[in-house]
Amino acid sequence: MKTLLQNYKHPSIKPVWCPGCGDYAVLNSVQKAFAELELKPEEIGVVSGIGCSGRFSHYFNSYSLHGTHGRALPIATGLKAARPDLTVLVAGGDGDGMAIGGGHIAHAARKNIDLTYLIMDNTIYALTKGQSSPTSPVGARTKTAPYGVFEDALNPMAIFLSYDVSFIARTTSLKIKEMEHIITSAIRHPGFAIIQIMSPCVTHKSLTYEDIKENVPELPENHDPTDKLAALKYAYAEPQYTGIFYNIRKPTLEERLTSVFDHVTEKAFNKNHTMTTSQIMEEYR
Amino acid sequence: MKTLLQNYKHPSIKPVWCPGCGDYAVLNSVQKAFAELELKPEEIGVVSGIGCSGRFSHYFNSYSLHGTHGRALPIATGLKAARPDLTVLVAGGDGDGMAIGGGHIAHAARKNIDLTYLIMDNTIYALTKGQSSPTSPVGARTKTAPYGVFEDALNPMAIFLSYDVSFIARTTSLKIKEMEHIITSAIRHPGFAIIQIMSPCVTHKSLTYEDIKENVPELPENHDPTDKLAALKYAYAEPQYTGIFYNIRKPTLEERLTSVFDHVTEKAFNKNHTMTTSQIMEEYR
Amino acid sequence: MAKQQKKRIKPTVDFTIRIAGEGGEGVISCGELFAKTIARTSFHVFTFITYPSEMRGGYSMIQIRFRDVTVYSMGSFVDCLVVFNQEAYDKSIEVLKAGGILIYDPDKVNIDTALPVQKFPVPIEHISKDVIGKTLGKNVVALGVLSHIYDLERDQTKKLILERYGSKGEKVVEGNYAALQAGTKEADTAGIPQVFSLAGGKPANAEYMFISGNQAVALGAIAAGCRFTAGYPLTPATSIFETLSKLLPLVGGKAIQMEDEIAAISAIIGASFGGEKVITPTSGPGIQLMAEQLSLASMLELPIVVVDVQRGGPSTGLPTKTEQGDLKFAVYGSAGESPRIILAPTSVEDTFYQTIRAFNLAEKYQLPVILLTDQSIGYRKATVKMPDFDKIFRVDKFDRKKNIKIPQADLIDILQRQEPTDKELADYKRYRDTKNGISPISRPGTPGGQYVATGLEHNEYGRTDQSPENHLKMSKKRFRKLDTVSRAFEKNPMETYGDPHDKIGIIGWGSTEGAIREARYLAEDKGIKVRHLHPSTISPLPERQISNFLHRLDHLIVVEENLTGQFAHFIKAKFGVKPIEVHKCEGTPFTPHEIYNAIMKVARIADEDTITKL
Amino acid sequence: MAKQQKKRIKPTVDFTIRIAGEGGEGVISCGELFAKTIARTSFHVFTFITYPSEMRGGYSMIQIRFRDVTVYSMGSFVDCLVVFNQEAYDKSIEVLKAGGILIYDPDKVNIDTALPVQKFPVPIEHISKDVIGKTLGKNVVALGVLSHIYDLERDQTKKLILERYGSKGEKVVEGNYAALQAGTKEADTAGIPQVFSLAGGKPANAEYMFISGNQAVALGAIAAGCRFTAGYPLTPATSIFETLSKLLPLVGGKAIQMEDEIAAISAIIGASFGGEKVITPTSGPGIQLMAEQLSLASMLELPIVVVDVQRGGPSTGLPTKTEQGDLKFAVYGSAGESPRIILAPTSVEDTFYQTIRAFNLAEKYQLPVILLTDQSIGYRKATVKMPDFDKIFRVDKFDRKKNIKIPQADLIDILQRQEPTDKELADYKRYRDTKNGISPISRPGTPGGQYVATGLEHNEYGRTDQSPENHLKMSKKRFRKLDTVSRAFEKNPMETYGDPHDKIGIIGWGSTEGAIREARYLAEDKGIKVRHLHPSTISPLPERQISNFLHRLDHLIVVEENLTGQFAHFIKAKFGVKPIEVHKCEGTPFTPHEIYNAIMKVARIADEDTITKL
Ligand SMILES: Cc1ncc(C[n+]2csc(CCOP(=O)(O)OP(=O)(O)O)c2C)c(N)n1
Ligand SMILES: Cc1ncc(C[n+]2csc(CCOP(=O)(O)OP(=O)(O)O)c2C)c(N)n1
Ligand code: SF4
Ligand code: SF4
Ligand SMILES: [Mg+2]
Ligand SMILES: [Mg+2]
Repeated sequence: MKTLLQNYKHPSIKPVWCPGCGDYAVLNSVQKAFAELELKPEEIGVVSGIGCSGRFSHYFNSYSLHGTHGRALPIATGLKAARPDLTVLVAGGDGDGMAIGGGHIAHAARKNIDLTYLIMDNTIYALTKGQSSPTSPVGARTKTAPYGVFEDALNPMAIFLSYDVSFIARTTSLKIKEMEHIITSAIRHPGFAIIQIMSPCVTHKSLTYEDIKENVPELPENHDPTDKLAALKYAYAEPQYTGIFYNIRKPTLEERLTSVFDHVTEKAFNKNHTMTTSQIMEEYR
Repeated sequence: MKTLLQNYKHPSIKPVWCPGCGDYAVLNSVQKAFAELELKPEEIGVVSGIGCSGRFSHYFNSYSLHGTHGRALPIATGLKAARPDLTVLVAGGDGDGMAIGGGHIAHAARKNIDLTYLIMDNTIYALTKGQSSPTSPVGARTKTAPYGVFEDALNPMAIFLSYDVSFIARTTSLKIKEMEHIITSAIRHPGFAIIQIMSPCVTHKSLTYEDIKENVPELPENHDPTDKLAALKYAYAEPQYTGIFYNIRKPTLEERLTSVFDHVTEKAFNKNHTMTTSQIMEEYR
Repeated sequence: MAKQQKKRIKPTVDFTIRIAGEGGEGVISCGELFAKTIARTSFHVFTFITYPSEMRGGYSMIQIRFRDVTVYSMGSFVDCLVVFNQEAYDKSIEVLKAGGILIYDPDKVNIDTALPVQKFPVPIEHISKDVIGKTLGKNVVALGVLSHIYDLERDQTKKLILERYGSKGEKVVEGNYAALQAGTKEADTAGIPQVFSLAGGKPANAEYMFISGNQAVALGAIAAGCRFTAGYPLTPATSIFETLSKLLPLVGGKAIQMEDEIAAISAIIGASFGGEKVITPTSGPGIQLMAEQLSLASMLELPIVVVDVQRGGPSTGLPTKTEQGDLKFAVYGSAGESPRIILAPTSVEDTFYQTIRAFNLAEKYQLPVILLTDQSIGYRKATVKMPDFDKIFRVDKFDRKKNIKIPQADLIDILQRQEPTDKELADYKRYRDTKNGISPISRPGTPGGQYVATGLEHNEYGRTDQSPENHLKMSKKRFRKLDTVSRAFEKNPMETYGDPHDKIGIIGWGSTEGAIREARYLAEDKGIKVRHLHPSTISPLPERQISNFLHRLDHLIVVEENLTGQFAHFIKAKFGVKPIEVHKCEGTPFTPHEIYNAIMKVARIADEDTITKL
Repeated sequence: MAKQQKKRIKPTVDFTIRIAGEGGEGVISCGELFAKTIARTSFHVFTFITYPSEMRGGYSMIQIRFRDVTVYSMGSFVDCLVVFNQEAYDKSIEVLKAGGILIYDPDKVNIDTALPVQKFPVPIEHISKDVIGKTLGKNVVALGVLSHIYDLERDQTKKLILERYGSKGEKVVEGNYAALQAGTKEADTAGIPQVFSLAGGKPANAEYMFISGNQAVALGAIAAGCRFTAGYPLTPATSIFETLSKLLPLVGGKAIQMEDEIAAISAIIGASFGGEKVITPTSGPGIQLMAEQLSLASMLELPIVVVDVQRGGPSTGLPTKTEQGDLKFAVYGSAGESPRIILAPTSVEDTFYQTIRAFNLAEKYQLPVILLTDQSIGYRKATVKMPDFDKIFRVDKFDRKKNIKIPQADLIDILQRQEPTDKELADYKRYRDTKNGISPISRPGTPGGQYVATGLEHNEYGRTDQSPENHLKMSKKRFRKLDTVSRAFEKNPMETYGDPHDKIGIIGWGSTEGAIREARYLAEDKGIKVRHLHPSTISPLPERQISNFLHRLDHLIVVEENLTGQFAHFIKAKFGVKPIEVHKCEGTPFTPHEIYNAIMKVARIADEDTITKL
């Protein structure tokens, strides 16, 4: 396994995260999941946004794209839609994913595109050195909320459920085993999978290891991940649970497009064949 | 009432909507709600997006802003935050609000800014003449889905609930009485209120009057609008219910800012007074 | 295509017809059926459409021109005017030629009886009501009238009616047939003259198609090998994405509607990274939202094609009207400095080829190519020579062809992006600092080709490196591609018309080509000779084209449809000349006569020699 | 402020110190404490900071310069260099003057022993470990060494340490005191010379504050009456929004963090519609997302101020480095044609006043004003004369003052937007087509002032009207404001330095002013006289300023920190001149010597007269 893992690590680029950053554990778990799934490195696409967590894509021996703030998801959507043969992983932070990029999630969910999206949630804008994020707790002092955050924090699990994302999970940087299991399952899952990872920032300390050490129980064994209302109850429960909240099978984008395509080719005069450019032009004569 | 109503109508601009468009009923209801609440026209701000429904703001004798596609909500947020003395109404379509503008709703909800936001949902992009919208039903033929919409439609009620918008309702262009009641309540509601109005487009016919004539029951009398899980159940129920799904009281943006402000002025050396510019400069000497 | 047609062939047949009314009255579909019927003959057709941005009401019109030779513009004046209401009459009457035919609905329109035109009241609404019991057949009644005047092939028109209304049921089709016939009969009864006979002539030349500029983009994309688009509706570009949504699945491609323009361009960036040829069509409001991602694509050196069908601005502006207002934005519309190429098609036919060229350039130079069309060319429909796809030349190793020519109907190069060799993969530098700035790009799935494409400044391997030396080196590398482009374009044929000795020169870009050409012919007929340069590459600035053109010129006119003279500004900055700038900022395209008048004014001044030489 | 200081006062004291190490080692805070201590004396201080965009590691440095007169730039060479590690040594050693002092950690750095400098090994990490048991006090040890060399007022430094670390508890403060003392003691023991004594001199002039360019924007906004900001964090602009978030509530204003830059500019548009003075600070990546709303604000004629603290581009680029790469985007960064004003502050002090001016211009002309600063000026800290707020002149009826002057410390005009009179409200035309293009704007709440502000083309009442005539008329109206601006600026004093007879001229814009000024002084010392124009208004182009400046000039040099020469392009387009363009595209600001070298090269060529005259 050790040597196998090396396959997925960038041969020379080492993470620039602070020592102790929660994101190291995430990186490690993803690489282990790739190994577990025996993926070919050249058939992996990693797309990330901007933020400390946004540096994710640099550390793989894969085809990686480190784009702009908040746009990892639509970029990955294009990549996966054009190249369904690749395994595509998306990574970013709470700000990247839920503030500037928040508008994209619902639409990836509508397509149920077969992506795995990791949100490393440290409840702060870390790269820019400590401003409020949409998951910062009310009252917290941040650089942009010197008198305390006055907005309510978002509830990511509830939101993803309302979008009907087909695989939804939460874990923490301390639950290494659970994280590996969840990431592996998410990559295996046919369709859009989203994982909120509570990943402490040791420098800006909005979310600390203390916060995720206790009081973050696993979902009970008997939780039925196909039961949305049950999942919603856990989404609203205190303390915060970890585990797979929701997991259903519905057609992926590729399956949806194929069914459209079948329909089209049946209609097209060349049954079961695509048309040539010349044939298309003929239609406009 | 009749003459009073005139106060709120633009003295000369008449709607350019197609005869029979569902949006007429909405316009009428809003003007009635204004009259009911005896608002001063010059103390009303109406902000709208782009779309047929986006023309809304033109038809009032108010301070109106007809902005860009998808940005009515953040524009209104600035207006209301700067001028809490005004009553601010936001209006737009399903595409404007849930596609390009979809990312803004969660954040208006986090601030619980005291706005009333009307989404006129005709499940189609009408102004641009019939393309798929995020609420178009799967399989429907549209100009951009000539072989059928292959994405799942969004569930607006569930989504708004997951954002914890503090007042959430649904109605239709045929339920005039209910609509007036809901809009009036929404304007009265201190905090962010959002109303999905099923408003048929007679030209592009994705949502028709047929669709909203039957099979759209009111929420049962005993529905408790402070019970989020109950509201969620109705959000997922078939047929689609109308009425006030959710209605809770939490601090508005203005209240939140005031409490921050109180905190600040206590700390500032001029207790209960704001500082002068010179005093601020002194701090940087 | 137009550019090659250097010799002027004078038309023997040249008619212009305008149908005007209110949005929702069906004037556009009336005109389209008329135009389409003509398109099935051997005549060349050209249409121009304008309609209000409102959902209903407002001034709506279609202008149709047909000739026995290529039609270059909508024309300045019309031979026949059909008006449905007073506003349409008021706004259009001035363009009706003296002696021309005026058809109007007497129940709706008060006319100036003193006008020196042939006036024929036809109660089209009334007739429609009589015949089919509703007023909404009045546009087909009007079509019947036109059918009489220009003696249309009835069966052809009926076939087109069937195509258009067939899905609405037999009754509707029959009603329309009746309305058509009633119109023709009324025209006959009223003694309206039969001006020309389009019926019974030679059938349409099989080599031609009748398409709009927007359709030309979609077809060009498919011909160029594009199999992926992501888009978001935006007037007047929407029909490109709609056409691609219909056609791409038929050729095994994919079209995906996104939640906004940012997502659309992001998706094509992702797909291009995946190795696909990609496009997203939009207009001013939308391309503004793409600024950040245009910069990203340029930094990642990924090929993308963005179409901006310009409309009246700024802001929401005039959504259904035309303008050439986005040029500066196309060139400079990102923060920092990121190279891109801007092409501006000059006609519907040219749009097809420039689209292909846009893909070739994007793939070869690995950067965003912006195709700058506008509402007038996008909505314009014209008869266009069909390309012969058997002669398409797929250039896989593009180095064989050093320069990317203006494609022609009989020779279309289709380029593919350059991939690294096995030797290069051994120590793969994605952003190798080559002499021409182009570095081979690996396709995901290729072992050994893995790399990170990052928007941060990076070194040749793609690793982030923000040192002063590296930033300078890589900035130069990226911009070197534009130098290479410029050098390659040196070899392209001159895009000039007229005699190189003419002392008055006129430069235009984009959709004004036809109007300028006709203005030149008009001037020529008055003995004033004018040279015309109409470069299809707008940025990088076609220096050789322009400097050759400026050579021995006394007076330079630069024509564009905007307020501030955007292209003129580029020319001034580069060549230090002071052109006479002719701007139009009214939402409507230049007519040949407007440009002709400008030429004549300059010619008079030139005569008096009161203007300083360039 | 700088502009008025025409007479050159030569400094008698002028020291430059650089501290360099790795991100996370505290070099910046070491330098800041050093600089702040000096700021409490009568000397003028100036700092320049650069650090990596990574979360940790990478080259990080601060350069501090102090003089007995105003400091204009970070200087070209340093008198004293403190390096924490090898990379810092390698990247910095070349700027240490011959005979200068080198302080290095011998456990970390291998030096070239042959260098003609005074070399002092100080094991700062080791000392820190010894004294406080951790290595992270090493920056304060270094501060102790500097404290010895420049004989800092110890109590002052300790006070500043208490301010900075007080919240971390007494133990930390005590540890830092100990580290400070240990550093000083070690310096003494090691025989490091005491070069200058800052202690015991005159105390800080009460009229001065020590602020960064970003703080100057925040303070300027507050002084101008801005009480609303909406923002989104973005390096290197973040501290503006952070400062406003802290200060605005103190003066009764509001600061709201939005979900992205589109929302931020949208919110300030809404607030401006509500009648507030508004600002949003951002940088390249963010302002790109604002393109559509900039166009909207211009179309709605709403006053907004947008600050672009430029960073290295394109795309994510070099987030913590400087560049003047966004000029073209600022001017042309929207589709269609929408007027706006661009101001570029030249120093920290000027930033304060240009910010005030930005508000005045926005409110008066009802359009977006973009304040174009950059990382180097935003992060730069300098001693700045305090404005006297008793002399602020509130101009409510702004027509009394026709031109908006460059504000000065002793006379600040604060303008308010013009509201309609009762007479005007009787038939209120929000967009009245006035002679100067400015139409009174009603504040929500005013009875009779209701109107719709629409991004669609509209008539004087604000009603949508897309007719050709109206579009032309209203486009002209909007752009007429820029003419009015230009005319008003004619009366502003010339922003030139040097003798009008000098034959070599140099034009720069923005943050390069100080470096150019010093380069000019250096050249002067060698007998080469140079004129310098540094306009603070970049667009509309200050035509009178430039044409006056070009008058009788033989050689023009245009200096800017970008690859393509953006401002030079404007000048070329307008004046047909061919300047010598000096570009730097490395993420770091020009040093005076780099510009001096360019001047000398030109002077040599001028001497040989081999260059064609302008
Ligand atoms: C358009 C744009 N706006 C703002 C930024 C600045 N920025 C970079 S990262 C970031 C937020 C980072 O927070 P998060 O996504 O939570 O990631 P983290 O650093 O906490 O892992 C911001 C605002 C940017 N790069 N681009
Ligand atoms: C940035 C931008 N993108 C696209 C458009 C084009 N556009 C105008 S309205 C609209 C959608 C309208 O749909 P909806 O919001 O549902 O409103 P409706 O017309 O159905 O009432 C679109 C895509 C635009 N104006 N601006
Ligand atoms: S700043 Fe925080 S999130 Fe960023 S690398 Fe350091 S610990 Fe991790
Ligand atoms: S097109 Fe549809 S939504 Fe638009 S005005 Fe007409 S009926 Fe209403
Ligand atoms: Mg974060
Ligand atoms: Mg709709």
